[in-house]
Amino acid sequence: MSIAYRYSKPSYFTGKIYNINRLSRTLYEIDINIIQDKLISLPPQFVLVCVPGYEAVPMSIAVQEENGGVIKLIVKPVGETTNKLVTLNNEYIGIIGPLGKPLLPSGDKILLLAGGSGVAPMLRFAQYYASLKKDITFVFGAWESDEIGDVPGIIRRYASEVITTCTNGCDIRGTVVDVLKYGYVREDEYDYVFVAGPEIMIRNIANYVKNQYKTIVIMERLVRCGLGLCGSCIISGTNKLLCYDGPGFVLSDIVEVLRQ
Amino acid sequence: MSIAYRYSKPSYFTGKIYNINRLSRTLYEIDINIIQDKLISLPPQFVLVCVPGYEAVPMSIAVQEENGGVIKLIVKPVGETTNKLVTLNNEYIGIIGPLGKPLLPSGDKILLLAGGSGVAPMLRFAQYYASLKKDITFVFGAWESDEIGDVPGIIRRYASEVITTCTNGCDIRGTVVDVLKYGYVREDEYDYVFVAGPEIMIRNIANYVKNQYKTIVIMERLVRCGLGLCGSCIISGTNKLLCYDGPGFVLSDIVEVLRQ
Amino acid sequence: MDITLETIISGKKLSNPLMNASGILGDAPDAIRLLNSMGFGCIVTKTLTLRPREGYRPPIIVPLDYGLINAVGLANPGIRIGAELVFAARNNGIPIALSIGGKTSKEFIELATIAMEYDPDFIELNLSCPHTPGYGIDAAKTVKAIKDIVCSVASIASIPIWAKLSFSRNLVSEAEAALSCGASTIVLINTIPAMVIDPYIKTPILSHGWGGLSGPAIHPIAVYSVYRVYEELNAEIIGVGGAETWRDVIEFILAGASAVQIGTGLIRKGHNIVREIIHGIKSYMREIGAKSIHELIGIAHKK
Amino acid sequence: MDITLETIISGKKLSNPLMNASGILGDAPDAIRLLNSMGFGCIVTKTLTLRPREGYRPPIIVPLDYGLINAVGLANPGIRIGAELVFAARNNGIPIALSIGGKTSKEFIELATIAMEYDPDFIELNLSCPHTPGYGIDAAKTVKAIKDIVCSVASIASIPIWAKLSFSRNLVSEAEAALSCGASTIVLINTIPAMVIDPYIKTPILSHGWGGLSGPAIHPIAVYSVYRVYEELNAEIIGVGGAETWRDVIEFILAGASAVQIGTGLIRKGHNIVREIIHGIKSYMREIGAKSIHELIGIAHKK
Ligand SMILES: Cc1cc2nc3c(=O)[nH]c(=O)nc-3n(C[C@H](O)[C@H](O)[C@H](O)COP(=O)(O)OP(=O)(O)OC[C@H]3O[C@@H](n4cnc5c(N)ncnc54)[C@H](O)[C@@H]3O)c2cc1C
Ligand SMILES: Cc1cc2nc3c(=O)[nH]c(=O)nc-3n(C[C@H](O)[C@H](O)[C@H](O)COP(=O)(O)OP(=O)(O)OC[C@H]3O[C@@H](n4cnc5c(N)ncnc54)[C@H](O)[C@@H]3O)c2cc1C
Ligand SMILES: Cc1cc2nc3c(=O)[nH]c(=O)nc-3n(C[C@H](O)[C@H](O)[C@H](O)COP(=O)(O)O)c2cc1C
Ligand SMILES: Cc1cc2nc3c(=O)[nH]c(=O)nc-3n(C[C@H](O)[C@H](O)[C@H](O)COP(=O)(O)O)c2cc1C
Ligand code: FES
Ligand code: FES
Repeated sequence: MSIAYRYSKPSYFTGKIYNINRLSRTLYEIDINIIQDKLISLPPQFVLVCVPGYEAVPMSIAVQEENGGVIKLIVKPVGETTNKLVTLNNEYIGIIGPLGKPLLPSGDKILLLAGGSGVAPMLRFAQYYASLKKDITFVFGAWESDEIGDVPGIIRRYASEVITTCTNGCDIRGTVVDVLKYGYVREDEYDYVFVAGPEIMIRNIANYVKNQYKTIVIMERLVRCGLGLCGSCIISGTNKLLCYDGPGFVLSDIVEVLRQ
Repeated sequence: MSIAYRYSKPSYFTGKIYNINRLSRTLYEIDINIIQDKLISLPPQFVLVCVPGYEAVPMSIAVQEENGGVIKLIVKPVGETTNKLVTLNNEYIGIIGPLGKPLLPSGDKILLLAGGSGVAPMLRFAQYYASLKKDITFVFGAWESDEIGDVPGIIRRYASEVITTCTNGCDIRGTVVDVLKYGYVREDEYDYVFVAGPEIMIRNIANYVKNQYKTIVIMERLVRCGLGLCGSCIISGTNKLLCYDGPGFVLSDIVEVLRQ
Repeated sequence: MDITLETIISGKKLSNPLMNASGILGDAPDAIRLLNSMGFGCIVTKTLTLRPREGYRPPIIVPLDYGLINAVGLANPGIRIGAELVFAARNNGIPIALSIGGKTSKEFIELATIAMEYDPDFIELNLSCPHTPGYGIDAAKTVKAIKDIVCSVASIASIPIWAKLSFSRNLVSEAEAALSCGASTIVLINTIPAMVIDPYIKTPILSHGWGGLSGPAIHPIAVYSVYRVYEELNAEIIGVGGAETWRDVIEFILAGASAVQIGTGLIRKGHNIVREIIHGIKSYMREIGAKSIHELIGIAHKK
Repeated sequence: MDITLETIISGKKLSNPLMNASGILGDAPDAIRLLNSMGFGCIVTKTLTLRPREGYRPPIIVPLDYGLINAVGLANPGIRIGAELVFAARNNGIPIALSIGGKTSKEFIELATIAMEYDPDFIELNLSCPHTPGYGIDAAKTVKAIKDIVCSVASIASIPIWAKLSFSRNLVSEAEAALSCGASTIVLINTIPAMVIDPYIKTPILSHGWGGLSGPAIHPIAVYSVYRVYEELNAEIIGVGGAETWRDVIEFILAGASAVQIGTGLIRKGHNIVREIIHGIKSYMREIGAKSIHELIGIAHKK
């Protein structure tokens, strides 16, 4: 096996952004050098990105290169901190991670379903399973086609099949759920299905999929400490902490929460 | 190679003495279990043995077993603490180590010269070189034959040839130096000569041996901190600390001190 | 007779001497249930203040090799959540200490009055948080201020009061003041002020600048603190600071602690830490032939 | 212009900002030569007392994963060795600070008077050793005591005086007192009281019981201390505590230190540590485009 099941313990790193590239109307790729160190993670682990003068925001590690010496983020600017982050080319940032737990079931056929910035953790799964020579289908959806942009180019580095969805001008007209619903891909042909995106999309898929034990969903909650101490990210109704037990969960374990 | 060149960093361990055996009139062997841990050392590293209610005294590790889970000391009681130590069967003691630096030149034929409690570090060299299948000659000397006792039995586990010296009743009548002086063994047939014992014996040998670059001597000084901080063990006339640079030294590096 | 891990704090029996440290997960009923599932003998809430507090903006924590530095800023939902927290603990059959933090003795009285309505088993007074202006060490800087707060609260309290202090040069006098006012138990120690600076960004990493150091780094300082206060005052003590193995816990107990709280260890070792430590303590007690925690408390002191 | 590591302490230029911490090897001429061979920009002697002291019986040090605890007990050959130590430093062309420790301001005056005969470059006042009854924090427990000692020594001193303090809740007032008396420089911090207990032997490991914690464990506390004193008093500061990499040293400098002392790092990283740190600082300065230490001092503070 080419990737050892190994990751760093959470630490603080200095990162230097050396490339920012606007992939689509809403998404940016950000490439970061971990200065004089390695940040070794496994999907779907994430980091807290400390933007000097702003906040620390949770971000999935979208791609890991040079054994953790370089990481790529895919960022959708939504507020103050993320809007600042995408302007910081050639600047230093703080990085706390890796956070969360690896969740890596073994299977030969993998289906990845991503909406919006949910593409980030799905990309990391794609990279991981591709390194194991697994067969990967990657569905990436958004509302408008200009939100898709150049993202599929990056996905194709890892996934054998890439399907885009949006209201108009994509491979499929509709949503990510529609891809399942109308049989463009068949859930039961895959060993595992992974889902990341807006919670509403996750809920829709949760309501739709048949095998909750073979579906992994990536959740988001308000992350403050990222280390399981402050309780801010608790998935209410469970005794699970997103930053400690997640951010990936087997659907069967949290389906009640998603159905509320 | 069967032994990796690896040793623990200095730490505090609890040890439990599970065997004390009087080997001769002056020497005891003490076997110690390192509780729930490993103390991995290489010759001629030593430890500070903390005898509860008494002092911490430096002792060579004479034998290392079970990858550092067990160590053997050879102790010559001389004062309050060492006299107490040899009575502590089945008791707990504190152990700080390993201290000092490994000094392990490679050679195929090794000559070990030990006087009195100097047998302890020499035994560890014997164990080490035996594990590498080297050819070892071990000379062990004392004043009286009752100081020799059962020690040769232990030495024989590692050394192919064992020679004892004393005033009467040993393989050779005389001192350890006499073994060289009268040609019982010939220094130049060996790749390395190691020496440990009373400083007067070391001085005599230092004055006698021809190749100071191939002679390793084990020194003793007053060790207080054992970590190179307090300066108590400095070899005056040099800028070397016994506990940091030693306790083994290549003779050429400190011959001036021994000649003073 | 079999080995028992029971211990007594303020006259109350706990099934084992481990509790979480205040500020670690104890501010929502879900979190209380999570803590209970870990096997603690008692639960301590997050320090609650009169009004809800947002706390500082992230980053609020820096993980280090030997601990962490936090400046959470006493973020909490306010004292009123106490009702639900105590209820959740009761439902799970586990004793609970409500931690409260005020800026003045008046605020502490108000908080304690409300807290008592919820009927927790103990009240812990946070006299030692190092990074939140007005609270903790700011409110309880001097022996006099400590006396003022603890005496005020004790005068109205019908349940045992714990005084949580941090390391300081006047520790013994501070603990003495708290005990003389009627605190049943001294909790030692809180975090110690600390800072990390990023050499490239050239500013402190935490949004607040400095925070409090916890974890293994402060453990020997905490053991010293427990040892000194036990030696000088023979007080009932709860040890806290860097406990993450059974050895650390036993050190506290031998130094004089009757119970031990765990904070940072939960993160560094994971949520199974309580079970692992209990297992370790049991084998240790078997090995040395001890039957109860009670016979170990304080025995590292010269007799 | 090339990068320079020169720094200025008490008006004197040092070739680099690194010095050994007092108590590490500086009590014999051989040891001074050894320290000089490591590449320091200045040497600090062991704290010298009026009469020679034996110190405590071993064990005097417990190594931990993240530092060490020592209770050496101010073992030293007495102030009279100062003559040889200064002579050895002069011979090697390296500046030297004589560290002195007394029990009273009278002893400190006597020590300083003798020290000045030997003409060292600086005198460091040990106001902070935590484990030797009568000395260090015992002699300088309060702001008043610090004032008394520093003002007395300063009144007779013709060379710059450094006041070495430890972490305390009153650190800023303590530093202010020392500066107001005429100390040129504040040295921060000394070790922090700490203890380790062996669970099987059931007693403290150190012969003295407790000792002082040093090394990485206290580094963030030391950075905090330097930052606070610089922020509040804009003092000239020497940082000490757990410095073992160039990052640690730069943190001190960004926090406000003009120089940095290294103690425990010498053991944990070995005698090559000074050269490694200097190498690291140089690459760092090249990377961020800095030319001198001077332009880095204190810049972590919000402007
Ligand atoms: C584990 C995890 C991984 C993530 N990975 C990525 C990623 O790879 N790429 C990416 O672009 N984003 C990711 N996010 C979301 C990202 O953290 C937020 O967009 C960011 O924190 C917003 O910060 P801001 O200060 O710019 O916006 P704010 O000013 O904080 O908020 C702007 C808007 O976004 C909403 N918002 C803020 N945080 C969240 C959140 N955690 N969940 C849902 N809505 C939120 C706010 O309610 C508000 O409407 C992730 C979140 C989590 C919890
Ligand atoms: C690196 C090192 C390794 C050692 N290895 C061993 C060993 O394997 N086996 C062993 O039996 N001994 C060994 N020794 C010597 C041992 O440490 C001393 O015998 C012991 O410290 C004496 O302690 P005590 O309290 O019993 O006697 P003390 O009461 O301290 O002294 C009794 C007598 O021994 C002398 N003495 C004490 N310490 C030393 C010393 N370090 N060097 C020379 N003379 C000393 C004293 O001057 C006095 O005459 C070693 C010493 C060193 C420095
Ligand atoms: C994230 C975090 C939050 C904390 N919040 C509080 C708090 O609200 N009240 C309090 O008294 N102590 C608080 N503390 C201090 C801990 O209760 C404990 O005293 C300290 O962390 C040392 O224990 P540890 O090393 O086991 O973590 C907090 C500590 C951490 C790490
Ligand atoms: C073995 C040892 C001896 C010390 N002796 C002294 C001393 O004599 N005078 C003093 O002011 N500080 C003394 N200290 C404290 C150091 O100078 C320094 O302040 C402290 O160790 C923190 O720095 P470090 O983490 O780099 O070791 C000693 C420290 C150690 C470890
Ligand atoms: S963010 Fe603090 S517990 Fe998860
Ligand atoms: S014994 Fe302290 S320096 Fe060697």
